[in-house]
Amino acid sequence: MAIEFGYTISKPRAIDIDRNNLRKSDEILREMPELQTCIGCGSCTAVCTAGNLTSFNFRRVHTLVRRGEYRGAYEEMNKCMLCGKCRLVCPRGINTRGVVLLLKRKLGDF
Amino acid sequence: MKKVIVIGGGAAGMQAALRLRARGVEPLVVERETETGGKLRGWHVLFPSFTPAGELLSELRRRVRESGIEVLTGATVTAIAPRRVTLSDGRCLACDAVVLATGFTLFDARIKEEYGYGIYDNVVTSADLERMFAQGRVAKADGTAPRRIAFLHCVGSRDEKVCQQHCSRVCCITGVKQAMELRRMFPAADVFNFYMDMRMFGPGYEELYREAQQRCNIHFVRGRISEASPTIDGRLQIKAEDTLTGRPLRMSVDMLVLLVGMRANDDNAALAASAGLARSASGFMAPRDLFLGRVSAPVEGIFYAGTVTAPKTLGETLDEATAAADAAAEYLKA
Amino acid sequence: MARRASWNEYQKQIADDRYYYGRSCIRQNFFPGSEKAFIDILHNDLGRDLLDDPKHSSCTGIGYHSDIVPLETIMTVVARQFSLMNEAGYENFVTSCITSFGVYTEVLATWAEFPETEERTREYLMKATGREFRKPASMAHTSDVMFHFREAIAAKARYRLVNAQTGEPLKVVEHIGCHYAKIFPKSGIGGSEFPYVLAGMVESWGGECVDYPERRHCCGFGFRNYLVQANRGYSIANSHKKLESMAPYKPDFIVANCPGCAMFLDKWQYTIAEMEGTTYGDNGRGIPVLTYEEMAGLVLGYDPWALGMQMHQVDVEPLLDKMGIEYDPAAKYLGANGKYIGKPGAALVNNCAADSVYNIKE
Amino acid sequence: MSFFAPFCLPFMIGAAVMFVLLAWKWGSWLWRLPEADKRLVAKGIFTRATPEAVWETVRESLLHRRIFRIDPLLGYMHMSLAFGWFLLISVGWIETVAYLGLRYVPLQGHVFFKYFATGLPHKPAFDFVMDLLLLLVLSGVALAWFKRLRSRALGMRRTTRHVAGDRVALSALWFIFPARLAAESITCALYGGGSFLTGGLGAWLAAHVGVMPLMTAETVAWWFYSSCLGIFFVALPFSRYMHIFTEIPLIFLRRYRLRSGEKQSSYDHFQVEACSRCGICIDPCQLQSVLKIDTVQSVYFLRDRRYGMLRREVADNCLLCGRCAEKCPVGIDLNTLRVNSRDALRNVPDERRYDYFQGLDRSSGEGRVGYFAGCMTLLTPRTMQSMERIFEAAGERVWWADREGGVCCGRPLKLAGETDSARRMMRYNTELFRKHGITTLVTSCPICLRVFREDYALEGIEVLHHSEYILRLIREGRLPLGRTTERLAYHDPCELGRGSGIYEAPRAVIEAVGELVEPAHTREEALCCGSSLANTAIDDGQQVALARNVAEELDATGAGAIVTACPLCKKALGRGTATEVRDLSEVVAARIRPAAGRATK
Repeated sequence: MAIEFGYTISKPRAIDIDRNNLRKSDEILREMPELQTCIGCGSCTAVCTAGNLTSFNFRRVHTLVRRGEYRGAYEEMNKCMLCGKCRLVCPRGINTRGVVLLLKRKLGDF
Repeated sequence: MKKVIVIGGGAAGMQAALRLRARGVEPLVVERETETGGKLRGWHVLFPSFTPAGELLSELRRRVRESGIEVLTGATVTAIAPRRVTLSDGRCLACDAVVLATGFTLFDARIKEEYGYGIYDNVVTSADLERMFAQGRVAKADGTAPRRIAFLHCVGSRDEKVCQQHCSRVCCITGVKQAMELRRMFPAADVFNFYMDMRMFGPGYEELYREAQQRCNIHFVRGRISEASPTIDGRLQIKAEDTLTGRPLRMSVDMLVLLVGMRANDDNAALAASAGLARSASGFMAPRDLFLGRVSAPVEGIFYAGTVTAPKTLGETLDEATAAADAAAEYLKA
Repeated sequence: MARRASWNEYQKQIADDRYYYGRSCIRQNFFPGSEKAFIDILHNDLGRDLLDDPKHSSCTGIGYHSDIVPLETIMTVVARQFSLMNEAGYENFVTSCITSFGVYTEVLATWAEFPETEERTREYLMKATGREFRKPASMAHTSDVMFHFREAIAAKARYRLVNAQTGEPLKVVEHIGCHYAKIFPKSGIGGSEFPYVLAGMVESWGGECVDYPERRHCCGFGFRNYLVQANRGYSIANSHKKLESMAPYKPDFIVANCPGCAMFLDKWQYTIAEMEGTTYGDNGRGIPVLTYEEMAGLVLGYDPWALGMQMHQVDVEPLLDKMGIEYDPAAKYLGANGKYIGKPGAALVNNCAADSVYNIKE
Repeated sequence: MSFFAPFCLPFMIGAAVMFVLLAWKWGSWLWRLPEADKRLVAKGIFTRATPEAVWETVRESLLHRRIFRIDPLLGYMHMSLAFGWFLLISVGWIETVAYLGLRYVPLQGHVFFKYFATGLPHKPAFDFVMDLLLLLVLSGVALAWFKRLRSRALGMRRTTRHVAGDRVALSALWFIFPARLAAESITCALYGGGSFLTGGLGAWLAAHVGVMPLMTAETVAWWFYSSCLGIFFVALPFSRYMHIFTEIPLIFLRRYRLRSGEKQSSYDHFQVEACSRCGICIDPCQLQSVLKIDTVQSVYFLRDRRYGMLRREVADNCLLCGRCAEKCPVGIDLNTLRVNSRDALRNVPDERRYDYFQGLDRSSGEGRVGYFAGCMTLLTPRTMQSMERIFEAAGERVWWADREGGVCCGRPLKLAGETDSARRMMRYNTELFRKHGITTLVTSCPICLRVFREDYALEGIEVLHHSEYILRLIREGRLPLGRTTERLAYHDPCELGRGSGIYEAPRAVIEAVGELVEPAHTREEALCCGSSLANTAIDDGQQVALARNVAEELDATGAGAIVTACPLCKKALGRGTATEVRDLSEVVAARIRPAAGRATK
């Protein structure tokens, strides 16, 4: 019987690449290698129609996914309205709408 | 014929001597080592074109040899003056002008002991890696192939903690180049580059960076590694912040490559003192003017070529050597 | 070994004799035999002069690091300790607590960098107590002193840090308090990255240090992180991370040189076991945690119960057995006067069956 | 007369299999039609729609009028095969009647009448007509063979790469008529009869070949002819030739106003299987002509969908520009089928999505006229600014729906196949429009326009593209403009032109302010800018390549500026040319005569 101490061991916030399963992230990068060219400028997030209304941050979510942090990413990606403004501003020419659909497909288990 | 002593027989020194000879001046190259070439001897291929460094080195050496330029090797300079150079063995060489092309010193990665260079196996510097490439054999200390490799940019650059405020310019692109070479050598390996900024200022650099990302699938993580520690299976655990996600990040790697920066030579101080020259805050020689006198020392008759004044790429170094030689020749004409 | 070369770059002067001793506020509660053992070892085994001054007070470091005591106050308190030391005719200050050591080092460094703060402190001290002070000739932590005499202790050792059965060196996790050298790397032996103060003792006495990934990580004490219950999950997470990281190396014991670290690495093992059922040592037990004085005491043949080791959360008997130390199991809970001092309930961390665990609320 | 010989068997079996399969397919498709569609059929069947459908069937299924429009030779090829064969069958039928009177003759009796009729007296007129029709069909076959070698001569740069099943059916079809020629000629050689073709060939054979070899050859030839027919009939329901029969019900159902929608339905089968894989859709596809992608065109999409092997990469890789649908001889609604395929592949009904829409209203201003800029227009602020000036000059009070950011119109999601999510946006925006009580909704984005018109329930609100709205202002004299001689090249946005049928309004507006010039491909044939939201598969470089290609044509007009009426086209074209690209509203706003503008206030 576990004792109640009034607190629990905090879960680490660190991204642990060793523990994360990178299989999906590898698959995603294989299908969309250009996603690796993101330089984190944040243009996509700055123009984002959904980001204007919510805390949705496309750049952060896909960066986390590339590091194998999938939790919550699908739900976040579902905030995207696919309007395509991000694709028009990406200085690296990343097919961001394709990325959204790819992430939703890979992470939504459908 | 007027005589100019070129101190340093690396890329800058050789190029300056060649230009002086072309301008009808008699150069004498004084080299501390037993052969010419300087740092160029230690590189495998050159960014961003992957040109073998040996090609450039042998071409420069061939030109120097064919021009009949006199090279004094194994000679360390202790003091300079516009018309006199003093060697450590006490000899004084007379001349009409001096071109200082003594280059730089590689940052000693052991000073950043948290990265474990010299302490753990499989922590190597970018210079070590060039040597391994040149020998054609890159492997972990136990001889096996690395499966995950991390590069750390800015080791000994832009770091107040080791009194190196300046940017060494070449490490970013070197990191990209070496990451690509490793990825080609070990296609199954994951390569991570930890950077503070990616400074892709040169022609073809950004293109190479992009290729490294897209074609080679090299992971670029913005964040500086804080420390490396050994794991039970002989790997290294590294920690950093993935600043673009705002989360700490850790992982174990088989090999950690430290991209060591350029440091001012320790003897710059003595040379500067001997001739009354000024040094910049970073310890490199300060040129007469940052715009109109980039290759001239504040003292008439002393000229600078290459990385003695600041970190530079090889291309920039060679251009500057030409400019320094021209300036020296003009000075002698006057 | 070549790779250890860098450890030698950080050396410091440690006085050889005549120490003025500053006690820790909390150690007597958790490791009550340790400070006594230090005094005994210095007096009896090494024949050194050490003054345990009853007038010495708390350095107020806990208050300082919890944002309760201001900088001016703590400087004045520190100045008073120095004044007491001057008064007693000593000039080598040694302190038992890592927090205190950090405070003294920080105050001295501040005075060196900003002399006006020293001047102000002198005024405050004069106003408050009418005292004056001289700065100590040397400032050391007691683990520095123990390190200093490690070979002398090794020469007198009755036991060594080896497995009595197999003759193999014991695997030791050494943990250095953050404030020992992380604030001023030059203030500690071996610096902050590869501190050598405990490792040197372990090696001299026959043991072997474990170099595990989270070696430098904080135990989680962190003052406010522990003192505020809402933050305790964060505090324990730090110890948890260290224990997870060291466990694969199967260490025989942990040794620490900081009051808080020894306490947390010991007590959190109990908490983690009760929360999650996880233990990290042999046979489902916890990993024994020693102070360096206890370690030295054991090596010199002191009775474990005289060293206060019955007060540990994780039972030390398996370690004593491993080292081949003779002890009286029946005397564990008998005090110095032979009277029964009471006994803690059974705990998972000491491999007691789950159903025998008492409910702490009852 | 028994009308049976052993060689008839392959034909009889083949025909039986084909008719059973056809009946089963049509039956199940019709049976599974949604109730609403069935009601439409019931309503339409006794109206003008039916005779119109019959006429269209003749026009398109037999005469192939639409293919004639693409290329006369190609049209003749298809017509000679379809109409020729149809006449062979029907005249053959009449021939049988003429010979035998009105009596029951089994199917093979009609088809192999020449074989069975050897004992009857000849009717040379019929022999002549039948030979003439056979020659007509044979000329079509010859052209088809020739097209395999040189498709360009028949107006097609590229032809379809066929699957194995189609090749079998195709080979069988090509051999049917030469085999018939051979069989009938040999019979003529042995028994006389025939006209200039079979009779002539028969006479030549009789003169050169002995009777015994001819007897053997006759058996072989009729067997071969029957087998070709049998194989073709068995292969037909499984191959591209299913279109022969499917196009007929499709024409009827279309006349009864059945349409494909964003969800797949049974009606789609008629559209999908009506595709003849002629490959006419390949040439207009810019993915093919510019990017050399040749696996995703409508012909391949429909083929893959029909055989259940549609991959996401094929479904997604389409600009939905509609250039192929413009050309499709069967008139298949290619874009809608593509969208509902994407829906089948991707749509996830998740009611919790987009919950954040609740209580968002960042609109501003008041007025009966609402202006919806759309997401993309927020990246072309000149358009917004110009619209503001136009509204001001016309003295219009405007409600700005999304100047500070709003919810997307939903079309991008719909085009990607997430149709249920798109509906949530549509509901949200509809409520927003209703709440502010507008009577006119103006948008400068054709993507939004199309979804407003097609998918939103906006009864009582007139939806106008800004080109239409501006034209109305001009015609009503509310927008005094100064005309210049500046030459302006107009680019038709896909969603505005082919998508919404708006070609004239923007042109009229341009002519009001400058001189309109047109690129080589214009109106229905206009090229897509390449940045279509419908395509999530091509990369940035490919988008630029498409944009350059389009811009080249626009630049070739020598116009001073390129004008378009879509923010996305504007952004895309700007990447392909150095010429200035302006939105329609910009060229208008720049020509407003200021004094007059103020006067209306």
